[in-house]
Amino acid sequence: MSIVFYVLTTITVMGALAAMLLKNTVHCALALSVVFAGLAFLFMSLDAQYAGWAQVLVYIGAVAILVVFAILLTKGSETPKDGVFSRTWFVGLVIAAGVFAVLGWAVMGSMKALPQLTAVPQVTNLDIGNALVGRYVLPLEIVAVLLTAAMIGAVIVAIHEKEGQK
Amino acid sequence: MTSLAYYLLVAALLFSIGLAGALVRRNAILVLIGIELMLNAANLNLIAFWRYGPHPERLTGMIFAIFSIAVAAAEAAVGLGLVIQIHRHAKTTDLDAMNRMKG
Amino acid sequence: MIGFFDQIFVLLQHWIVSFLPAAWQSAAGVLLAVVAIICLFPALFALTTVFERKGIARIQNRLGPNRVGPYGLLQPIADGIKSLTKEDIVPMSADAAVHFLAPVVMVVAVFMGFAVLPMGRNMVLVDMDAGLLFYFAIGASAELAVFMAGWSSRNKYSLLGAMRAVAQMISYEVPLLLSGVTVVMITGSLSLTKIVAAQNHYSYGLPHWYIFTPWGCAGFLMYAIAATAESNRSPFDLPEGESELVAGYHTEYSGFKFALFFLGEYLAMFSISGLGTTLFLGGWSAPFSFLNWVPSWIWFFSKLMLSIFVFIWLRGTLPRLRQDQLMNFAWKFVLPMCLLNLFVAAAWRFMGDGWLRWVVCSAVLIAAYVTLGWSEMHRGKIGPRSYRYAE
Amino acid sequence: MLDTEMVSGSLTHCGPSCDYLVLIAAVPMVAAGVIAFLKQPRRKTAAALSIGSLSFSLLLSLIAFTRVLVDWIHGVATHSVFNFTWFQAGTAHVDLGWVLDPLSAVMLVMVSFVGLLIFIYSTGYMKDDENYTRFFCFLSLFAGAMLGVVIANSILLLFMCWELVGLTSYLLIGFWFQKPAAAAAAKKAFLTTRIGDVFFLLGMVWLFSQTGTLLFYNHGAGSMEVAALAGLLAQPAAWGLTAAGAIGLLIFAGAAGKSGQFPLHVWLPDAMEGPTPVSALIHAATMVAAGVYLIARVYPLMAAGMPTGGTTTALTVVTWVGAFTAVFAALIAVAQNDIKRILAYSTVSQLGYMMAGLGMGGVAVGMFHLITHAFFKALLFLGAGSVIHGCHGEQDIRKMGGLKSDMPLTFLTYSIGMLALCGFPLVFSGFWSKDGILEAAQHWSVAKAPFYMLVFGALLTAFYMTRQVAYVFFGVWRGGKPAHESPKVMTAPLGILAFFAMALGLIGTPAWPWFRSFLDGRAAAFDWHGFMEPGLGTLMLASSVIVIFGWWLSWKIYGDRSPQPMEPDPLEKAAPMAWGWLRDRLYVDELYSATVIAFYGWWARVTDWLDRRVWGGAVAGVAGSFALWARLNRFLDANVVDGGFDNGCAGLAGGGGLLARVQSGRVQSYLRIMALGVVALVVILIWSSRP
Repeated sequence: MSIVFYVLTTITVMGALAAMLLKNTVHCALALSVVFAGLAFLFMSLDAQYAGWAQVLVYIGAVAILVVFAILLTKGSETPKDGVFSRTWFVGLVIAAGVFAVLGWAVMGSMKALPQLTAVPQVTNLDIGNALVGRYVLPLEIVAVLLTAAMIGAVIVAIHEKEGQK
Repeated sequence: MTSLAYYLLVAALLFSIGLAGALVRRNAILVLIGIELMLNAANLNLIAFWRYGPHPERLTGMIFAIFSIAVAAAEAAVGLGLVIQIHRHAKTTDLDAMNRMKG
Repeated sequence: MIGFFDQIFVLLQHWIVSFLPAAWQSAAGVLLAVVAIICLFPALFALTTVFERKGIARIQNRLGPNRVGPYGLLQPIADGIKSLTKEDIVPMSADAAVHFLAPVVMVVAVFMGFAVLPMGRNMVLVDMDAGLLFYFAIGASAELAVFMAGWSSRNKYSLLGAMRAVAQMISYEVPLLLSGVTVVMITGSLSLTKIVAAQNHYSYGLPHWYIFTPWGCAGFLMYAIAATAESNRSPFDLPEGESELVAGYHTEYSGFKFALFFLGEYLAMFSISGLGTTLFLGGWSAPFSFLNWVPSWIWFFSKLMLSIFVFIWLRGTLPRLRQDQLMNFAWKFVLPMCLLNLFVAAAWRFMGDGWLRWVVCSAVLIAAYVTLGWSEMHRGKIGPRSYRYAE
Repeated sequence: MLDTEMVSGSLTHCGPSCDYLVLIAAVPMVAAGVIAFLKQPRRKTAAALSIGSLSFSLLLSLIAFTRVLVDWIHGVATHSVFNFTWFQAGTAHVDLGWVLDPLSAVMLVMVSFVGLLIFIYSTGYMKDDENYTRFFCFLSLFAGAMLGVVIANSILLLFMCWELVGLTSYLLIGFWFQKPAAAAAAKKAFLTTRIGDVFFLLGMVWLFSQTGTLLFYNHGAGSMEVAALAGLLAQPAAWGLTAAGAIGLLIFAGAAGKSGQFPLHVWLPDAMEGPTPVSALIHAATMVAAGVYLIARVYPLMAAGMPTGGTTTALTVVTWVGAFTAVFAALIAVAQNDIKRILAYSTVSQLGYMMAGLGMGGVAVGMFHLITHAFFKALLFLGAGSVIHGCHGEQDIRKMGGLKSDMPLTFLTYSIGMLALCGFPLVFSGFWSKDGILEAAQHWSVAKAPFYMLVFGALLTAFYMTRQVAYVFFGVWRGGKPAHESPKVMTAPLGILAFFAMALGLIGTPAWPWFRSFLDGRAAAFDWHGFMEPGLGTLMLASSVIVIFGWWLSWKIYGDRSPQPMEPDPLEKAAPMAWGWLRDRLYVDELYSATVIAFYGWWARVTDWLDRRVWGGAVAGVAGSFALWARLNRFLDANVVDGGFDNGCAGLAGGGGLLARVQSGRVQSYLRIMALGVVALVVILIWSSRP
């Protein structure tokens, strides 16, 4: 077990817990970006540099900022009056625990069958580039279309406010 | 080296934490954050299986993760756009209040 | 001999590291390099502060700091001591943790940017395969720091400043990336050393720097604009606009944290111009073939100081842009040009050598430049304010 | 001997075409049409029109008769036929036509001559009746129809005129419709003849279907010609009868109805309700004769397949019916007190004679008696009419008496008529024609009974006629107002008729059988040997003795004594029970009312019951079932369909409600459910795939 793995997992898990449990939403958002960073480094520990940095660029660079913007725009920053958790929080917790138990059971059950460590895959960005444009060119195009659509969609959803508020 | 099981466990833990958050928190944005967490846990799984999988050179896991990151970003954008719209309209992000879609 | 001077630092590093046991050597080598960078660039920061204040003064037909040391050269030391001794006031309502973390994240993010820049022939801290991606990823996280600063100080002005800064940085991050992408398209690799290597050869004595290609020139121009915006400098320095928003997102900071922010800002400027030189100005390669004997790192730092001079020059001459003008300019002029540049670069690459591609590419770019520019100016986009007030 | 071979063998179409024949029938009918439109007071024009039209027909008939006579003299039996297609329906075509042959020529002359006399007589008789024009309209219509029957060559045309005759008899009998008795009598006449006509129609249709043609004579293709007859003979019908026999009998039933033979005679006596000229014309001379003429016309059909000297079943039936009717009617006539009823029953009896003559002696014998009977019966009826006219409408003989001095002319002509009717030897026509029949009966191969029945009938005829004359003309006037002689216009026809009643007998004497040979188309030669026929002499002697004996018996009983008006009849005193039976017409009417009417009543009730109960019940049942079905439907609809549907919807809505609660609108609850789903799935997946 490498120290790095442990450190990273603890950081990520603590960040996740913080993101979920903190009272102040902005703190949650920041905890979230910590989780993103932790995950990025986990990716790199799995020798997926490209994915890691892409994760950093996309999540920390864009999504975190977006979340924060959303929080500010919806006055989420003030702490809500009546409790942070929904009324039936216990049920949610139980269900989440159930899901974790099941997943854990599945993983532990198949521990032996899982493949062991293999050699570090010699993967360069050139291969990734070729793969993206070669074998996975269709998903690439589709993601491109999806992103454009999402952008336009988000704009349309948000833009209504401009006319309304003249 | 850490074996695949541990990564899977971490991913499961992250996933359930995200789920718990989504289920428990009252604020819509935090539910979205929970969902982001679940998505990332899934990405971790993908990369883990890719790394420990039989054919890492085929890059399927990694590229799948990359696409998933892209899509997640788009999803976050639209989700937050909606939440902002709801807030602007209903002046609240409290999920319990948002039950206009009741059957 | 020339090689010795060129590689002086590399040899120095090896020499020092050789004293350590083998197992530690690589780590020690890296550590050494890190220490070197951490010492070098703050020194440069100090230098440039004085250099900037004297420059602006001269532009504004005044002297600038000349009290401390000969011709005011020791002014940075005075500032340093001042910032250290000043009391570090943290507003009561501020969010202590985030307030404290903001400058730390800022500086750390910026410093990490230097790891990838090739300052000289094989003088790069980390020769990462996806160097450019690393750099942009780290650059992106800087915005988060700005936001943390602005929000944590619980001050309307700082929050407004932070939001403006973040909006601006996000808007200009896209053109920055796209211009970088054009270079990647032509060289075919993300690693900066390969990019510099691709530019490091000469024909008829003239270097093959990307800036001397039509798409390169346009790319560098867009990059320069995006760079100044990214680092909140000169025409785009609205967030710190002293005249309106007091000091933008770092108004509530005082003492050493303020100095840290200041340091972070300048370091950002250094790294962004360093990247600019590596991408478009041929990094550490000499301007002319016969000047090759000069050590590579000297070219790198001279180009760096040249860019800094341009920044200071811009700051002194150009008026500040309004927020909506700034945003329109980004999304309606810079971004389209960068996208077009992508196509031009693609065309450049696949048209093969010869005068034809020069003519075509430059024609396309000039035509685009004129039309976009004309429609912008003509429709008065940059005319009177049309934005709404923030809620 | 009877000559049986058929004249029709050589149907020659020589002689003039007989298309003018239709005028004989058409002119009176047209006159009737015109009179119908005249106003009531236009009495003179009506009388003139009808008498004129009939005299025109008489003239044409005479022309036709002379033409036939001339041909006959040349030894040619004329049989000119004029046929045409009335209308075409697809392939079937309905033909009409008229024929001129000795039979129809004789009948034409007889009908038109007697009719004319009766028309002239009735102008006097009906003088003070306000419906004078209407009377003459009906009379002309009747004459036209009767002539139509005579000339008809197509059985359909014959049937149509036959029906028209029935109609006019109804109209004339019921002329004084204000009298309920007259209306009832008219209805009774119409109905009973109608029954006969039904059989006639059946026969006609059967004949038409078998022979394929309606025409009697059609250049070889007619139904009465050899080809068709052979076809009919081949057809076996029921009870051993051949088709020809069966059709013949059916047609005889029609004739029996019209001529008042035994079963269907009940209407004739009641028909006396009509004015006397009507009774004379219809119930003496023409209409009743139509039945006999019909049988004569279809004689070839009935006699088809008759072995020489033998007879067919059809003819035997006719004979027996005729003989029985003769005796039966004569017996009833003896006990009647109404002057016209006595004559009516005598007519029925004489018709029985004619039918028997036809059945046994063939066409000539029957037709000769028909012609002679027409004249003296018309004479008797008109005489009775003038007596009634004289006695101011009194008809009961017991209230008359001693009229020979008051009405000498009527007495004279009436007694001539009575003598002709009884068959006073040698001088009077009745003797020769009745003698012919008796001769035929004598030689009849089947049985002797009809001969004796006819002889007894002759005796009875003599008896009741003398009784009637004694009551009416001898003795003392028992009535109210003294009688007066009828005017010239009434007595003149009586005189003419009287002359013919005597003269006609000569054309049929055995010595000079002109009439028979005329009908058969053979030359007639006068020779005295005719009397030398074996048995003829004894027969003539026997019949004259019978007649004289009848006279003597009746004169002895009734003589010149004039019994009290309502005094019971001497015979009644002798055999009151028998007398009662005869007076009440042997209860035939009562029999009928007891049987047929009763049956009919019962049948009506049955059908009513059937209709109301069964059919009505069925309809009610159906309606009920529909009502039931409707109620069931409503029940089903209300409970099953609606109920089921509503409950179903309610259940659905309830279920929906239940599910709706799941759709709580809270995003997190959805997420919760999804998570549960994932858990469940994974558990199942793992649990199911464990080794």
